[in-house]
Amino acid sequence: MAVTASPVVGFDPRALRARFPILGRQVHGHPLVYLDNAATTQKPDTVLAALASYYTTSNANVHRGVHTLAEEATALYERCRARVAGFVNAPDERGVVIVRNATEAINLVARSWGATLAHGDEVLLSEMEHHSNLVPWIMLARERGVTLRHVPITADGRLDMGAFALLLSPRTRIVSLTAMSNVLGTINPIAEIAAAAHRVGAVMVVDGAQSVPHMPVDFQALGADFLAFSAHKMYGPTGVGFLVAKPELLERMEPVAGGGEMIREVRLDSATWNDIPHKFEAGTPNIADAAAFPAALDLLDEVGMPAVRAHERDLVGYALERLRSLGWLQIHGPAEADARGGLVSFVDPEIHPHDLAQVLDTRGIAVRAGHHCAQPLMRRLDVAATARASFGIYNDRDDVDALVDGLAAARNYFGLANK
Amino acid sequence: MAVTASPVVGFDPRALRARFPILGRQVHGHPLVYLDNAATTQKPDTVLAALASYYTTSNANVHRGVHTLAEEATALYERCRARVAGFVNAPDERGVVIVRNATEAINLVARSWGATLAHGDEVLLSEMEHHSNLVPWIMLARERGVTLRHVPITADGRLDMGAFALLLSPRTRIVSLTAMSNVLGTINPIAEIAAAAHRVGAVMVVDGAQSVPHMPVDFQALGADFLAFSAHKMYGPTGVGFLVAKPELLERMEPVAGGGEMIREVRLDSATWNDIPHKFEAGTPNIADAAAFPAALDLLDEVGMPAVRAHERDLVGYALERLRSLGWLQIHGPAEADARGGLVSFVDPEIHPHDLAQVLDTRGIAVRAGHHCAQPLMRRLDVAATARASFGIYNDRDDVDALVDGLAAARNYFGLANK
Amino acid sequence: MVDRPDVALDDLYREVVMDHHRRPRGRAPLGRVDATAHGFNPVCGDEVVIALALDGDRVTGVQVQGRGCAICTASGSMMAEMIPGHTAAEAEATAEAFRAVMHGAPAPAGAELGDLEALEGVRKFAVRVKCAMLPWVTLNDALKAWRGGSTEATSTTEAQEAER
Amino acid sequence: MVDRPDVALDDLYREVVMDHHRRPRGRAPLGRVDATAHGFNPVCGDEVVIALALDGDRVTGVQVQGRGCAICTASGSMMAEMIPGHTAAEAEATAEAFRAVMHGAPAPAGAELGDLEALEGVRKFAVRVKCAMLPWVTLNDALKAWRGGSTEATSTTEAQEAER
Ligand SMILES: Cc1ncc(COP(=O)(O)O)c(C=O)c1O
Ligand SMILES: Cc1ncc(COP(=O)(O)O)c(C=O)c1O
Repeated sequence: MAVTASPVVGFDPRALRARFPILGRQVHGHPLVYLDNAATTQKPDTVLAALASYYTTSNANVHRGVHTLAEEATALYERCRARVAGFVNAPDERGVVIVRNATEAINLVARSWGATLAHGDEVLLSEMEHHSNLVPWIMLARERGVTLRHVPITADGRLDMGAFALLLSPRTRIVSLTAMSNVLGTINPIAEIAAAAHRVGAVMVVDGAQSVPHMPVDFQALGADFLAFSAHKMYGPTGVGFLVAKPELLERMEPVAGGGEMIREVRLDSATWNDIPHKFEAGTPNIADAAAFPAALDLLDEVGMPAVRAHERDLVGYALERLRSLGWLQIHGPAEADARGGLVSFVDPEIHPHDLAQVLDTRGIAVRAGHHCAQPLMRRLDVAATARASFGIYNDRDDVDALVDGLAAARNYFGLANK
Repeated sequence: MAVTASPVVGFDPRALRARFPILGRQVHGHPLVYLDNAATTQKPDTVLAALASYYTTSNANVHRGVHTLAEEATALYERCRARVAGFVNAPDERGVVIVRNATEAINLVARSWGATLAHGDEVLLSEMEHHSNLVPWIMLARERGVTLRHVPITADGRLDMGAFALLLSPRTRIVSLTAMSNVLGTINPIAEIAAAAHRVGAVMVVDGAQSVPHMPVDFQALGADFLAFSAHKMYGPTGVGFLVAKPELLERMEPVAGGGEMIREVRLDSATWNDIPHKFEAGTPNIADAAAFPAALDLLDEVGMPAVRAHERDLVGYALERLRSLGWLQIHGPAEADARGGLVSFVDPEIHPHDLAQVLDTRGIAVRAGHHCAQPLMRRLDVAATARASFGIYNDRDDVDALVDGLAAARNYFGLANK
Repeated sequence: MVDRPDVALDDLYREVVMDHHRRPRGRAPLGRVDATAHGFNPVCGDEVVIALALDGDRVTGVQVQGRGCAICTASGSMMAEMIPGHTAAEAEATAEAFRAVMHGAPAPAGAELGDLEALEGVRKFAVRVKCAMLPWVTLNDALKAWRGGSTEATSTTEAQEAER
Repeated sequence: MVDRPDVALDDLYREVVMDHHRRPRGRAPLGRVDATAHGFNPVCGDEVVIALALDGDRVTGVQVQGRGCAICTASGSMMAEMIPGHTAAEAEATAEAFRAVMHGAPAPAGAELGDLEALEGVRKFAVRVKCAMLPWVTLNDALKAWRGGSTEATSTTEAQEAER
C-alpha cells in the first residue's frame, strides 16, 4: 500500500523530514509517526538554529537600549512582526500584536473590544468552537450581560448557514468563528460570513489557529477584523502567537495589561499608552521565540501555502478513503476532502479513544485522544471523546497506512473481529 | 587595576563565562562587556542545550495527550513548576503559575485579586516602582475607584519607613513593592513590610524581578502572599515568568483568561474552572522555554545564591568606589553596598546618558540609558534619564574597570575635562 | 528527554484488567441508593457515576455507570466487586492505598488490593493514572457526601487528584 | 544576527553636530508666541518644547527648550537656525525631507537640508533616529495646532514617528 509521496504536489514530504530532527526519533522501538499536528507541530532545524543564533549573538531586551545587542534584538523582534504581516497580508504591521498564543489573542479581543458591548448585545459563535473561542466569551457574558448565540452544525459537520442567517441580527456585535475546525476539519466560509457580519455592523473575529498553518490565508481578502493564531502550530516555537487586526480598531481599544513597553508617559496616578501595537505588549516580550519564528515562515513560503494545502487535502482524502474502508469506524466531519483541512476524527465504537491512542503509541504513532478542547461539540456529536489524526507538511501516505494498520492491530489486541 | 576574580566568593566569574556563548562575541572590535543584566541576562549553554533537546526529542502539546511525546512534554513542563517552587521555597507547587514575565504575574494579581477591592480601598506602592508595578494598579484604580498611595523615598534612595507606617492603614488592602529597585539598587525590607501589611489585613505582593535572580529569596520566610519574577532576568529563556502565591489565595481568585487547559467542564453558555494553578494558564503554554528553564536554576544552585549575592555585593561595592573616585558623576541610590543589589545608576552632568551609552557601546560595553521603566522615579530624582550598569554572575572587577575607563574616554571624546 | 523505561502494552492491559473491562461488574441498579457521586475527567471527557447503598456504615451495594476507557472501566469494575461488605472507612483506606500505588509509593502495610494489583502497570503511564483513579475519587466523593448527610456529590476532583 | 555595518562614533557626532550640541541656537525666549508644542520621547524620557512666532504663514522665530541628548539638542538647534524666514509649508517640507533621510530614503529633490545633512550618520543608529526626529515631530505638532487655530499642542507622537 506504500506510496512514496503525495502525487499531487510539487514537494516531497519525506525529503522535508530530514529538516525536522525529532522525526528521526524512535518511539517504543518504532520510527515516530507524528499525527498530532493540530495540537502542535514539530520544528525544523532552521527554527532551532535561529533560536540558538539569537541567544548566542544578539540576546538583549528590546525597544529601549542604545547598545548594539539591544538594537539587534529589537530589529529581530520587529522583523517577526513584519514577516507575519506579510504572511497573512495584514493591512499594516502596526496591526500585528505579538502575544503568547491564539488563546491570548482571542481573550484580548473579548476583553478589550468586548468592553464596548452592553447588556442585550449579542456575540455569535458556533457549536464547533474550541474552548479558546468559547470561554473568553462566556467570561464576557458573565461580566457584561452580553448574550451568546451559537450557529448549530449540520449532520455532516458543517456550519448550518441557514441558521446563521437567522441568528445574525442588528444585535450581533461580534461574530467569532473558527476558520477550520480542529475536530471536524471543516473549513468554514469565512469571507461570506464576514461580509454578512459587516452588513449588520458586527466585527468579524477569525480563529485561525488551524487555518493559518494549513492553507493560504489572506486577512484582507477574508474581510476579517481580527485574526488569531499560534506560532507553535505552524512549525514555530511555543510561546508566541499573534493577533492580527485592522489598525483602526486597535487604535480604539484599551490595553488589557499594564507595564513596561506599553506606556508613553507614566505618573504615579496616571498613564498614557504607547502607540499600537506596543500598547498591547506589556513587559518584556518573548523576544527569542519571536526572533526565531520567521524561519518557520520561510519554510512555509518555500513550500508554498497552496502546495501545503494541496498536499494535506490529498492526505486527508486518502485517509478518509482508507479509514472508511476499514468498515468499523465512525468518522466525523464532512465527507469530501475538499471541505476539510488535513485532519480526521474518528471513533472505534468498541475501543475507547484513549485505549486506541495507547495501542498506536506502542507502534510509534502519535494521535490525540480526548475532547480536543471542544466539549460542547463532543456533546453535540454524542461522544465522550474521539481519536484524531492530524497532518503536517512532513506526513505522507505511508503515515496514513501506518495508522490504518495500527487501528486494525488494536482490534486484534483487544480481541475484536476486524470486519 | 585588573583583578582577576571577586576575592570574596567561592567561584570564578571568568571561568563561568565560558558557559555563556554570547560572551565570546566581539562588539565593534572589542570583547563584549555586558553590563545590562537588570534588563535581561545572557543564557548558559545548558539552557540552550535543554531548549534544543526539548525540540529535538520531546516536543508535543501538554496535559491532554496519551502518546509518548505528550507525556514527556508534560513531565518536562511540570518539572519547571516543581523546580521553581523549590527554588523560592514556595509552600506548594500548586502555588506556581507559569506566565510570560513578571509583568503578567503582577497584572494577574491586580486584575484577579484586585477585583475583590472596592471604592475607597487602598493599594500601597512606592515611588521607586517599575512601570510593571505601577500601571496595573493605575488600571485597577480607574476601573474600581481604588485609591493608590505611594511610599516616598529618602534622599539616599531608600523607602521612607516612617512614611510607610503612616500610609499603611486598615483601608490598605494590598501592599505591592519591589524587593530590589532596578534603578537605585535598593534592597527593601520586605519581611518587615509584609508583617506590617498582614497586621492591617492586607496582602503582600512582592515584585521579585530583580531580587530573585540576585539573592536568596524564600517566599515563606518573606511572608509574601504573591511573588512575581521573570526567567529571562535569571539566565533563563525569554517568554517565561512566574507568579508564586499562597495556594489558598489562588483558590479564591477568578481566572483572567479563558480557553484550553484552564477549564474543567465547558458548555456553550457556562464553564467551570480547572484546579489551581492550571485555571490561570489558558491555552498552549510556552512549553519549550519552561522545559529549558530548570537548566538555569541548576546553574544558580551550583554557584549558590548566597555566593551570587556575595559576588554581586562585592562588585557593586567596587563599582561605587571607582565611580565615586572619578569625581564628576552623580550616583543614585544608597551609599553602602550592603544596602543594594548589583547595579548602579549614574549621570554625567555634562553628557546625556544616551550619548554616554553610545560611546561605551563603541568600546563593546553594554549599559542601559533611559528611564528604566521608572518615569515617576526619574521625576523624583529630577533627571530625564540615567545610565545604569548592572551585574551578573559572569561579571568581574575587570568589567568595572572597563566601564570606568569608558566613562573617562567619553569625557575626552566630548572635549570635557577629566577632573 | 524524560527517563521512561520502555513499556509493553501488556503491562497496562493485563489479563485481569481486560477481563474486568470486557465484563464490568456492578452495572446493575441498586435496590436503594444512599449516596451518589458524579466524576468527570476533564482531560478526556470520561464520566463515572457511582451509586452506593449503605447499612449503618457498611457498604452493601455499589453501582458503577458511565463511559470510560478500558482502564477506567476495569478499575470501576474491581471496585464494585471489592467494596460491598466493607465499611466506609475501609473503602476509603482502599482508595488511599490504591492512590499511593498509582503514584509510585508502596502499598501501605496490610492493604488488600486484590484485583487492583493488576492495575499496578498503569503507573508507568502518567496520563492513564487519572483513568484508573476516576472511580475511586468519585467513590470518595460519594462517601464524603454521605458522611455530610447529603446523598449526592457532583464535584469532579479527578484532575486535582491525578495532578499530584 | 542582524547585518549592521560597523560604525564609527564620528559618523554620529560629526563636527557640525557637536558644535550645535555645545552651543545650541534658539534658546532665547521669543517676543511673542503664536504656537507651542511639547514633545516627549517615551524611550528615554527626553523632552522638547518648541515655541513659534509667525507673521502670516511665515515663521519669524523659533525657541527650542528641553532636555535631550547631543543628537536631539543639535537637531533642535539646527531647526532653530534654519526655520525662521520660511513659510509653515516650507518648514513642514523640511521636516518631511529630514524624516525621509532619517529613514534611509534619499532627500526629496530640491530639499535644502543645510546643517541637517551632518545628522545623516544617525540613520545607522536605529534608536537614535528618534532623538534626531523629536524636535521636528514637535515642530509639526506646533504647526498643526496653529493651523487648527489653537496655540498649543501636547501630543507626543515621536514614538509613532520613529517606529515606522
Ligand atoms: C481551532 C483552535 N482554536 C484555538 C486553539 C488554541 O490554540 P493555543 O492553545 O495555541 O492558544 C486551537 C488549538 O488548540 C485550535 O485548534
Ligand atoms: C523591578 C522590576 N519589576 C518588573 C520588571 C518587569 O519585568 P518583565 O519585563 O520581565 O515583565 C522589571 C524588569 O524590567 C523590573 O526591573
